[in-house]
Amino acid sequence: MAVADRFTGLRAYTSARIGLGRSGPGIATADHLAFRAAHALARDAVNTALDVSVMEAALAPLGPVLRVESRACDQATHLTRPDLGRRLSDRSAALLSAEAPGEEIAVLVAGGLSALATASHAAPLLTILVPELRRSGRSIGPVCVAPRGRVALGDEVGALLGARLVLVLIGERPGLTSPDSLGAYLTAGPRLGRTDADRNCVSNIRPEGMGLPEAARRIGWLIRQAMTRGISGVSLKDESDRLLAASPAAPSIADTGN
Amino acid sequence: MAVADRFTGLRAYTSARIGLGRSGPGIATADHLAFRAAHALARDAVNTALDVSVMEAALAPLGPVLRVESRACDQATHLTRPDLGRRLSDRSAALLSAEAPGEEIAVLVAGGLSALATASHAAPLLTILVPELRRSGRSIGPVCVAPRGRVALGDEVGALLGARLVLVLIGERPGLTSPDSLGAYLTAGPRLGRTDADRNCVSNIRPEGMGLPEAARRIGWLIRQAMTRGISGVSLKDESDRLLAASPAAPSIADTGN
Amino acid sequence: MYAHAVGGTRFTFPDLRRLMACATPHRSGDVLAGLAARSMAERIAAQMALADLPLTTFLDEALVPYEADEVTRLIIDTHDRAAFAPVAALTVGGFRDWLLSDEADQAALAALSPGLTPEMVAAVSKICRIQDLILIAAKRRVTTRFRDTIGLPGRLSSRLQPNHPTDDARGILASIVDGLLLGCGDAVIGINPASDSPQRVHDLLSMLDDLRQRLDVPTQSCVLTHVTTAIDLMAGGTPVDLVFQSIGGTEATNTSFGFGLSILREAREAALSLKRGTVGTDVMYFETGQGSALSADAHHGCDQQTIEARAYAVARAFSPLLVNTVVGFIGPEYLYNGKEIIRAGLEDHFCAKLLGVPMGCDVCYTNHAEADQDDMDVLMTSLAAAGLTFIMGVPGADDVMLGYQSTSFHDVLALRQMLNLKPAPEFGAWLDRVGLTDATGRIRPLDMPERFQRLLAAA
Amino acid sequence: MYAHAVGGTRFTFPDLRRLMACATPHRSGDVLAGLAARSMAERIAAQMALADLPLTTFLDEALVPYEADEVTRLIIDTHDRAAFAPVAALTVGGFRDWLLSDEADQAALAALSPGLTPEMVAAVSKICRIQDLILIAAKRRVTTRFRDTIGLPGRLSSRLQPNHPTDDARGILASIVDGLLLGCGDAVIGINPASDSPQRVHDLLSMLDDLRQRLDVPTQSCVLTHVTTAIDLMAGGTPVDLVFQSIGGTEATNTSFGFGLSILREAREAALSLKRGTVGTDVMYFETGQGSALSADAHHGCDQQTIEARAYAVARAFSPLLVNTVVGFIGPEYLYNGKEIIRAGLEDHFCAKLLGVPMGCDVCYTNHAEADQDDMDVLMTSLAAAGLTFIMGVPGADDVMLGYQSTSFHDVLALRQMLNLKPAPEFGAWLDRVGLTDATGRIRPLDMPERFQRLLAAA
Ligand code: B12
Ligand code: B12
Repeated sequence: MAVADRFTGLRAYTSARIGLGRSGPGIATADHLAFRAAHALARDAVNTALDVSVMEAALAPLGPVLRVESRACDQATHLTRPDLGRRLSDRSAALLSAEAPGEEIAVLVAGGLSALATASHAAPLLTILVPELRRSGRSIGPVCVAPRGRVALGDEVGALLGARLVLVLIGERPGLTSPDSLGAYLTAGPRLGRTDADRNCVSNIRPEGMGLPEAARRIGWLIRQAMTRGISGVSLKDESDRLLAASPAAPSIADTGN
Repeated sequence: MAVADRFTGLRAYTSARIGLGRSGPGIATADHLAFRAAHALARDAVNTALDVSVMEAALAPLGPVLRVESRACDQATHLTRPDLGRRLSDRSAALLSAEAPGEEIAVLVAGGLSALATASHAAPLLTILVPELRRSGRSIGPVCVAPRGRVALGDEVGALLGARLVLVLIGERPGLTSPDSLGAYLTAGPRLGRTDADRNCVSNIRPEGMGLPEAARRIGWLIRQAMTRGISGVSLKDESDRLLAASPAAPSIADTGN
Repeated sequence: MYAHAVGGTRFTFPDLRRLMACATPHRSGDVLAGLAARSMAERIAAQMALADLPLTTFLDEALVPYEADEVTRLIIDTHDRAAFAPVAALTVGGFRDWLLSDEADQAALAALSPGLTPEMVAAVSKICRIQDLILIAAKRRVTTRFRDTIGLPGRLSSRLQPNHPTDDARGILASIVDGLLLGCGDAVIGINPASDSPQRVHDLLSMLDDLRQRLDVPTQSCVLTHVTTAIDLMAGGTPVDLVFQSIGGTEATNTSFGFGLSILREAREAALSLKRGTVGTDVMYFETGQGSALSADAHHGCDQQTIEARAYAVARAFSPLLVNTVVGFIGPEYLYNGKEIIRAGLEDHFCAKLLGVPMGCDVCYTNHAEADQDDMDVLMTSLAAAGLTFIMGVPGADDVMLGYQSTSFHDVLALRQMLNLKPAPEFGAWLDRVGLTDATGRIRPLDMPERFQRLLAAA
Repeated sequence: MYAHAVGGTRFTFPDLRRLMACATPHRSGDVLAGLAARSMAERIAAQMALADLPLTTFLDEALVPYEADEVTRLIIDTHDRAAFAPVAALTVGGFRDWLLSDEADQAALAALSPGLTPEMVAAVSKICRIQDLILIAAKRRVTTRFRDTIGLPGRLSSRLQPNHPTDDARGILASIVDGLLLGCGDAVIGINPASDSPQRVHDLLSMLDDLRQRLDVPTQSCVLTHVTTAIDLMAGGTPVDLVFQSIGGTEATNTSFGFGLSILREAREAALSLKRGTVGTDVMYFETGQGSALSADAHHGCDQQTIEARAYAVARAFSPLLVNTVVGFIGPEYLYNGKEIIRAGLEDHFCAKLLGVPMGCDVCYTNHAEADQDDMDVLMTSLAAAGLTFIMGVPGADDVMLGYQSTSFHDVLALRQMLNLKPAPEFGAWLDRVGLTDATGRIRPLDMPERFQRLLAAA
């Protein structure tokens, strides 16, 4: 326990399970059961669905919202059939085809693997990001909302809307300690058949992770670069840090002697 | 392989998987895959249901046949809910209550865990046993047939029919090499609440196990003893062997020297 | 009443029985009994409440009433308060921590055993993960003796199980020789007789005794007939090494099996009086397995694992040479699939060892369960890492009489190679002597030694 | 066309790809791909047909076309016929027998590796039971070196994985110190960066290098950024010990990951030129995992395990220090539950070792899979018995950035205690030197050694 106590101060810097109680090689009972409880709750969370009406209301101030559906008709199918989660239902495809194309940027908000993440952070994030992009002269289409969808669903959405770039905001799979983490994926020239090498990702977006303002800043930077240079993916590196006054320095580690 | 070959002759005496090919500590591929194949087939067999009409026809020559049902309404329920397999459905209980009581011996034929065993051996066995019991002056009620039932279902059947003893013929759980093994359980004074300590069992009845004639002889002996002494179960030992001219002797093992 | 909150929901448990049941990892038997937790959160809440419970609770509150059950009386009346002292102040959770600690070594655990009740060890097992069940059990060796020494560190013994659907002596002999050639049989050569005829059982026992003497193999034999049959046979002079009985954790279960504690006592006395052991006097062999009490409606509203642990209290009262849990034997109504069988096998072994019982395991499944050899491989590997006393050796793992899949002679060899384990020392010496082992102590006969050839030729 | 009968039914398989897929034990990814056997009988028929196939079939018939795929070209073009000779005449079934035999010892297996293709080892793994996967893999040690020696017999190393959702340096440092105090980190201290910003990656690498030097700990560090980012950083003078990349078993998978073999070659040259290793020059670290090819629709109609084995052929071409399969990482669409994850982890380890790859395993699962810590405990125990090279050490097994459960620092201690395993020798000596081990070599600090106290105080 003496050792564990040393970590008390450091717990401020990370939510990781450091300095756990130990007995022999084992994790002490209290921490062991806390882990099991977190797992029980996370298992329940996975099966929660996204409330689309609430999302629509939250997104309404930003402009028109379109409800779309992937081909995964329920949560169980969504979890085990990523192929279906990557394609629009026929009805949704028809709906988007009917939209007048023309806006540069398409946006898809999807439940992914954590409806909680999407419900909590997608609208606040877009509320920072969209006006800023508009200010910098970019046109943004209707925000599409899919209760169940995978990252690649954005390719079809962007293509049907005739956009030059698609931004997907999606719930990352929930961890024990990070149940509500949002991922942002952006793909220039969206169309069926794009691979993950063609996208950029900004991950771990949530208050205890990457804060929403910083996420908006990074996504904004990546979008502007992608639009300007006409590329996204591995060849586009996130160098938004360089714009900051000072990059976060390595921690000063006092000489520990020998 | 040299060692395995020594067993070739002995295979005549047992269906056990002796003298398997070996490599290092492992069972050689051919025998290993043969085992897997047997398991695949056994898994399919477990889910086969008893064809009651065929049973009825086969049993008809012995006298009236009654179709009964346990409370386990399908095979999956039967496998996981032994409690339901031990009780008659309301309809069947009513049917049996309506039967005129009076015969000394009740007989229940049930699928148990191997419908194949019941379908193959129950009727032939009864065809030897029933006439013989009748010859020795015992009266036998209608043969009840239950597609899904556990051993203890006989207690309720026997009680409702007012019998002094119930004989249950039931499919034993199928082994890889013994898919069709029949078990015979007999209980004196059948009534709800009897335990297995109150029964006797004759097991492994099938041509490659205990042959039908011998099984009939043993069951007959046990039934006569049980009826005479008014007991069954642990206090009634199967001493039918003593009646045989000679009991099977221990094998002569030649001196193996040192 | 007990209660604990998880994720903002408060769960309550009316009594200790229910708390124990809800704290048990999911298994079909407890669902069948209507006792299982209804959600993962409820299960963890029960585990948390259980972890906070003082161990002494189990001395004050009987799960199965003292008046109604001779097993409870046995447990309470033989409880050793002095031995219990080192952990008397702990909660169930604190007990887990202590068990994991370096303080809890072989000596401390052995001294503690008489102070533990089955309910205490069942409780702590429920809050253990499989890793704990392995690590802790591995620290507790239980050593027993009859004609060889079972349970020493670094050893893994095996029961040779040569069953035959008609008890045919030649068929059984063939299986025995096959097993001996593969280094199996040091725990016992034990036949389940297809028939319960005393004459048959006598013939088989005579045959086994004859064979053992001819081969001069330091092991013991057993025909797993009902204890009452064994008593009769011993009275008649049949050579009985070990007395067998299936046992359960409540008086009512044992009644349904046709015996009571006094019959076990009688049987043990009779077997001891034969003085057949050479290196020791442990003369009993018991089998157990989760589910039998519920099957006999004799579980008193307790979960099946707690009742199973109580069976070990029955066992230890009779200084058995061997006890084994036939873990997946009955079927999916009590342990549904490989996952449930694996967990149950490791719990059983853990509980038995803590109580001081020489635990082996029939690592097995039936064809109506959702399990396969892969599940058995991980279970037997985990058990061997946990210091399992013995496993079964059945020809090709397929028991042609009992209708289920167990472990093969080859599995025994595999575990010995995998974790560098040896058979019982006396038996190992015999294997060397008769030429069945190579320079590194492995079973590697290129050809069958002559004495076995002659044995088979004559059969 | 291939065919085999089981239980009177004849099953046919149109081509080798399909035969391999149907012979694979059940897993959700193959069902998703529409490639799985439709019944147990069909699966066994495929296994029987596969067992009869000569190993040379895999040299004559490419599962993924040579023309279309640089991974196939790598496999075929680097195949060593001379090394293959000892098994060239065998069928897949005969190969399994040979692998189990005493003849197949470390020396024979090491000599054979360059003669094996991933398809051959995938095929034989499909007809192996878990026991075989353990026994055979345990005979094949692959040893590699950078600043310490990884993979020696009797050793189990660990990657210290101190991830943080914002890459906060102090938070990461806290996790690293926690891990070092628990004896972890001898395989690598490896951070998955939350952000892909080159600046961030540079800062993290500098911090790691600084820490390593201050503590004088003989291990290597890595930030698991994309290989192209690592190349840029090395050019700019960032201290890169190991170059990381996720790899797959087809060119199309790797394209979807944004690299090709030539980029790996370039990265390796760059890392070698830094000459940072002290005891060796193995500079690459790869991760793999069943499902990624299918996820990228890059599987060419092959089952996921065969494609996974092909990723090891990619790995071995670059003499990696470390490779690990992140076995349950993606989710239930590829490996549904604990049973599937356990089997896959052991297959992956087996295949990699036979091919000569220093295989570790991220024993893990996500919250959408049907799995729990008990499943991980049996998998890690089985893998350790199989001679696994390294596992992950994540604080409390909960990765707060990647959102999944892996193994904890304590799990590493548990395995070492359970099977008497030690860390890499150089790292073990360091643990002794800095006072983290007790007389028996176990990690047992009663208090935190002073240098670590100062380190934490300053952070
Ligand atoms: C499963 C089983 C058990 C389980 C039963 C629990 C359960 N819920 O299933 C357990 C492990 C508890 C068990 C215990 C014993 N069993 Co048992 N068991 C079997 C087995 C392998 C399968 C039975 C089966 O498939 N039944 C069919 C299904 C459909 O019926 P069920 O209603 O689900 O099952 C009931 C019966 O099987 C019954 N039962 C089980 N064993 C026995 C034994 C006797 C003597 C009786 C009367 C009833 C009985 O218990 C079950 C629940 O009521 C058979 C072997 C075989 N090939 O059949 C041996 C077998 C029936 N058992 C046998 C024996 C000897 C015993 C024991 C007496 C051993 C001992 N010395 O203690 C004990 C106690 C039995 C008792 N009096 O209660 C012998 C009977 C020999 C004989 N001809 O008399 C058999 C043939 C195996 C053998 N050769 O050793 N057994
Ligand atoms: C699962 C996962 C993977 C899986 C994806 C396979 C699959 N079918 O899911 C595998 C193991 C293959 C993988 C690989 C890589 N990943 Co990844 N991955 C994740 C993880 C843990 C969860 C993603 C998730 O929940 N998605 C949500 C669901 C609903 O979407 P989905 O459609 O089912 O999943 C798709 C995306 O996740 C995408 N994807 C996965 N990783 C990456 C990485 C990048 C850069 C992109 C563009 C897309 C992408 O692949 C999936 C299939 O299309 C995240 C961490 C996190 N907290 O999110 C890291 C994460 C996204 N991955 C990351 C990285 C760096 C990689 C690699 C580039 C590592 C490498 N050096 O090779 C590779 C290659 C990625 C690529 N270009 O294809 C980083 C991204 C950092 C950043 N900000 O750019 C993350 C944040 C983790 C990290 N910090 O290391 N990954």
